[in-house]
Amino acid sequence: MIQLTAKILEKEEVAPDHYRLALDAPLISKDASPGQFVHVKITSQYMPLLRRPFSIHRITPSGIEILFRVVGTGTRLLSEKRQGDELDIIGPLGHGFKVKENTFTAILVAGGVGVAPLFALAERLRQFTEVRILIGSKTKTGILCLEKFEALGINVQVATDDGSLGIKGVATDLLEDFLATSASPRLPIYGCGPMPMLRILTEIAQLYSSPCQISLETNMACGVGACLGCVTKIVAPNSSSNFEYKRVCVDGPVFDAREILWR
Amino acid sequence: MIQLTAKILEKEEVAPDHYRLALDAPLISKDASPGQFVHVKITSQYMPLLRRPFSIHRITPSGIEILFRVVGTGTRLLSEKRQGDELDIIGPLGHGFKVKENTFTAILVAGGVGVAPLFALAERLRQFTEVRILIGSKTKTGILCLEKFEALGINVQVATDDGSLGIKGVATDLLEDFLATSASPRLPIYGCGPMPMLRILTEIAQLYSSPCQISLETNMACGVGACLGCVTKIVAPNSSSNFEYKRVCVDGPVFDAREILWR
Amino acid sequence: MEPDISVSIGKLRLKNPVLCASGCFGYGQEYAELVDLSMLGGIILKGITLKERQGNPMPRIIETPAGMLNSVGLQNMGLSRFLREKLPLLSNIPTAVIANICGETPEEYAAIAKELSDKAGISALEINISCPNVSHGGMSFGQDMMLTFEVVNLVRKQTSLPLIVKLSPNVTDIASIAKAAVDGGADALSLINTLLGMAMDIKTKKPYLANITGGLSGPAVKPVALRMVWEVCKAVSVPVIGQGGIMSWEDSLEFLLVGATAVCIGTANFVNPKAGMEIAQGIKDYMKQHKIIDLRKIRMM
Amino acid sequence: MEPDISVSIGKLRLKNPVLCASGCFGYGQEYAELVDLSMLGGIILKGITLKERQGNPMPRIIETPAGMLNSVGLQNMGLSRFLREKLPLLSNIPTAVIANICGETPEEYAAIAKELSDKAGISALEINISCPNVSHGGMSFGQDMMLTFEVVNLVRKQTSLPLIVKLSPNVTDIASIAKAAVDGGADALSLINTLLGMAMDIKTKKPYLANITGGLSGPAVKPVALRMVWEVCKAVSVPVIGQGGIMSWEDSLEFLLVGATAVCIGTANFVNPKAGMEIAQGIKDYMKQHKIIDLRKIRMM
Ligand SMILES: Cc1cc2nc3c(=O)[nH]c(=O)nc-3n(C[C@H](O)[C@H](O)[C@H](O)COP(=O)(O)OP(=O)(O)OC[C@H]3O[C@@H](n4cnc5c(N)ncnc54)[C@H](O)[C@@H]3O)c2cc1C
Ligand SMILES: Cc1cc2nc3c(=O)[nH]c(=O)nc-3n(C[C@H](O)[C@H](O)[C@H](O)COP(=O)(O)OP(=O)(O)OC[C@H]3O[C@@H](n4cnc5c(N)ncnc54)[C@H](O)[C@@H]3O)c2cc1C
Ligand SMILES: Cc1cc2nc3c(=O)[nH]c(=O)nc-3n(C[C@H](O)[C@H](O)[C@H](O)COP(=O)(O)O)c2cc1C
Ligand SMILES: Cc1cc2nc3c(=O)[nH]c(=O)nc-3n(C[C@H](O)[C@H](O)[C@H](O)COP(=O)(O)O)c2cc1C
Ligand code: FES
Ligand code: FES
Repeated sequence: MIQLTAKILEKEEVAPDHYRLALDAPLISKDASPGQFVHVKITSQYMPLLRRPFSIHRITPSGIEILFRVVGTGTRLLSEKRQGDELDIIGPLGHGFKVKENTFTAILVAGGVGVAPLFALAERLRQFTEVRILIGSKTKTGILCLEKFEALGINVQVATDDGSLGIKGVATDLLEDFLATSASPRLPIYGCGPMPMLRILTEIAQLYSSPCQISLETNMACGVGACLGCVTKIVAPNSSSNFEYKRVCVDGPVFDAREILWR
Repeated sequence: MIQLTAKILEKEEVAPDHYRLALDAPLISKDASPGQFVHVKITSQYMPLLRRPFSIHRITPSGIEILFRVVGTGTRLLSEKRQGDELDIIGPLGHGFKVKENTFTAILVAGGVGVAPLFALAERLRQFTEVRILIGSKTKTGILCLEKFEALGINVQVATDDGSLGIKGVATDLLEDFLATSASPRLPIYGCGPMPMLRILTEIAQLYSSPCQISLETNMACGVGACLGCVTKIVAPNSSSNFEYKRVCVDGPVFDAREILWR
Repeated sequence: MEPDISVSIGKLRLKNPVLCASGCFGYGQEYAELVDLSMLGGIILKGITLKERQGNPMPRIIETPAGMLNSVGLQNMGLSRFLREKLPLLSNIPTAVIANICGETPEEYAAIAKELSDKAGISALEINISCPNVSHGGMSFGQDMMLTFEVVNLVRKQTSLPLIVKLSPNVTDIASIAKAAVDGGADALSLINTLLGMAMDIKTKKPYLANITGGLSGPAVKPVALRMVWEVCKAVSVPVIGQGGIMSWEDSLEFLLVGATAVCIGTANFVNPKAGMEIAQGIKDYMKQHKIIDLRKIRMM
Repeated sequence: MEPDISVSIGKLRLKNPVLCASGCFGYGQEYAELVDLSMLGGIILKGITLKERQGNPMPRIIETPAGMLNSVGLQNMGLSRFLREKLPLLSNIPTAVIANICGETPEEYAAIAKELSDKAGISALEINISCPNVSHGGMSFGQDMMLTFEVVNLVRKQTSLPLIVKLSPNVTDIASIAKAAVDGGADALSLINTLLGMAMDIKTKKPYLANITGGLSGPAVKPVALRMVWEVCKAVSVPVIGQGGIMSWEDSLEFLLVGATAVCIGTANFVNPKAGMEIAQGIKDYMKQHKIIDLRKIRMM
């Protein structure tokens, strides 16, 4: 974990309202693993005040990449940065995906910009196993990184709500279809996307007894475990309330799906 | 008085930390007179929150110009604008300089960026009278618009604290010298600059019985007379306290120097 | 079909729930060249006192992070000059005009209220028991339940105009002050006035404001304002006029959601004189888009 | 010559006047990889309660204009786990460590204070009678003179550690609460804790925070904080630790100018973990540049 000023090496609008930034941060990338994130100060001013967390999208020798969607003021201002501009970032933060080397096919399931951490994960996993990714989005322009995954030799399947690309449906439909027809049991599943999707994902994984890791998002202040602002409910049989609050920033953002208390 | 979105037609760094912007605002310039100001919203964000007032530096058919010095966040952000960017401005505001057509030499006295309104004034005055301008600043880089005044055929004299240009001294030294040696009495004086300079200016003018108008600066919120934030002390013999607070934004920014209560 | 966004504040009917706040819109005329006053729900005039007040020394305003401090100190021409010089102009204002009054004693409040009560051009009274910038009266009344009751009760006896009581946020328990105001006879409550604040100039080592402290307003205070409006709306059943940091129709909606009947636009006028108009239009558009016919239907819970 | 910027808070000597605020710096370890802890004047730990507390439901934080709301609700492991799991690590922290404690009853405060008083690694106690995010105890103690006195007095009897009392800004008259705390035996006062605030999500029509209200901190509150610190410094003669929106050494200087002996850095840590270090250095540089030898000499008036 280090705080540094990273130059923007590349900026690309990968889709409407979706941007990829490559950041000059070798001191972060050398320790980074897929599923971890960086905490970005977008302006030196007090609005937006807090840093914004973004998953590490790619880990390269020269630094890291992030992939983000414009949703509010912070991401809008970030999208207005140019190549050569500098960002104050802290990283790598949090616990990433746990990777077992001796698995067969790994199944990655992404909703929208949830592909962001899964690309770094895919790059790692494909070194020793077969990887498939199932990507869902509202419409085809929201299906990101398709060619990039394919270029890695990864099997990509797509679902869109409106059927404009791939099947008409959601990413978890693709997962159910795949698991229902797959010969090998307990294939490991890795997911990132909106909470409702992750919840269904968790149920499907449980049904097929697949180990499942998911990356969560909650509002963060510190990003390092100090403020207790980013908690999520984690099953805790020994607690009187049946759950405890754990910090997404340091205890996650990647959790074993079985740990999550879905309300 | 109108609120409009004005495009920046030209931007020039006239000296270190000093900028000139030409704004596309014919609807403002058509009603503007020298000494009036515009109230500028620098960003659409909440920091800086308030508008910033700037004297009208030039009045042209296509709009107005402002000339400003970077002193804090607002002016720094303004200096980072580019040609083509747009600014939300209100103007023309306030009461400008009163100009009598039948005077002989008019003497303009500027401290630093106080030349800003005096240039518009000079352009007006020279249409019917001889104009001299006395400009003072800390050092020669702070002497602005020298060539521009000379190009108008206006006699310019310069004073700098460090003697790097013109005499070593202040603008009011130049004024004293000039009045002491001038044959014509009661030459009208027009001043703009820091308060201590304006105070001395006022004393000198009184000594020589010269009519003297000065342009004041106070912190402003509304700029239109509604908030009572921008007041200055005006001599009021009938008031029990000997003064009343008047609004610089609408009752000024140009006042007859004799009206001002200097503390 | 245009949604109806008129609201009632006691007997007073406003064409829309957006008022311009006292001290932030002068006497209406100041902004008349920039704003279509007929698009506003109403205008609350600069505070009026019995005697003329010079106000506080200068400087009186300074910007702070996402806010501003002011220590105007209720500079105004006093009641009699107001009646002579400003009142005649008010009838031309094409929206509701509310007078904001402030006294050094409960009796002063009552005297001003009485005087203004039969005057054409004034639709309601807002009594300011919350001005932080005066040394006598002002905020001290609004910081004490008994005094609040006393002032409101006395004024109530002098006027049949809709009576709005403007509360100070500089209190431990705003709900109990609100209740005292209602018990005293308030038809509506208005909050928050400014939070008492201060800023130092490290160059001069002196306070930026000559008066040392001033009232904080603008976006910075919005979370505090919203919380207090919510607390007051739960505690009383009279209409509440929410304010504090409203810059946009979205901000206004937050106040309406927690129970406010109307909103006041203060500091935003300085930033964008058209804020009030635009907010009124924004609320209307929102209702249209979401097919909401009755403004009261947008409350939370 | 390096200026001496050490300060005294009661018996406690701090190497510089910059502390990291409770709840904003964890137990020190969280930031150890990013911050040279030895450059800080001290660290105030996350609030400790007698029993473990789960804290409030999520979401717990939301950004506001130049500020943030939090409703963490004092999530912590409770006193006994703290003693077991965290206390042993504190001795490694190369600066003063202050424990922040909170109870539901005066007796709980006293019990925690007693337990922590003979423990190596803890240099002082800060008693939090100002947490706005808990339903019992917390802020309610800090909103009442009598209760303030009672809590402080009871704790005082249990500890000879320097005792700092952390005050709530959500009160009508902070100076009288401050005096009550001093009368109760406080060696120093610390203020402001967060202002109670709220934010609504107009999309869901619900409050952003699951707990509805939360504590406002960050630059937005600085003017209010500074005013209250000034008021308290005038009212008491014990050292005051100023806080609320400090982001830079310039901000810190404003608090020192109105009379604070030290400052606390809260929200700024989230924005820039090095804020505390940089501010300590900034104050030192300022003193060097202005040839100020004694920090107390920079007060206004
Ligand atoms: C560990 C982690 C990894 C993330 N990785 C990515 C990524 O790779 N690509 C991407 O596009 N987005 C990612 N997000 C979400 C991203 O942080 C938010 O979209 C962003 O903070 C929104 O900021 P804003 O100012 O544009 O939005 P606003 O809505 O204006 O933000 C207001 C506040 O809410 C917070 N907030 C809003 N949405 C989210 C959210 N979804 N998650 C957490 N906080 C939020 C902001 O941080 C801010 O504090 C990640 C979030 C987390 C927690
Ligand atoms: C009628 C009028 C005409 C002016 N004309 C010019 C001009 O032509 N050229 C020029 O360079 N400057 C001019 N000024 C001063 C200019 O408005 C300030 O320099 C500017 O507002 C500073 O903003 P800032 O954010 O950079 O500084 P900051 O110090 O960060 O501003 C903080 C607050 O103080 C106010 N403020 C700071 N300095 C001044 C000042 N000198 N006068 C008024 N308010 C101030 C700001 O408006 C803001 O509200 C004029 C001021 C007035 C009142
Ligand atoms: C410059 C200024 C002057 C004010 N004068 C008055 C006043 O005379 N009477 C009053 O009741 N409130 C006065 N207020 C308070 C406002 O009416 C409003 O309640 C407050 O500013 C909060 O709203 P805002 O954040 O939208 O500005 C004044 C506020 C400002 C900024
Ligand atoms: C996330 C968060 C948690 C906090 N937790 C505590 C706490 O446990 N005990 C306490 O006394 N103050 C707590 N505070 C208040 C801070 O210590 C500080 O007094 C306040 O935030 C104002 O300072 P700032 O504006 O610099 O943040 C907390 C503040 C924040 C933002
Ligand atoms: S963001 Fe502060 S603990 Fe996770
Ligand atoms: S700036 Fe508002 S009255 Fe002059």
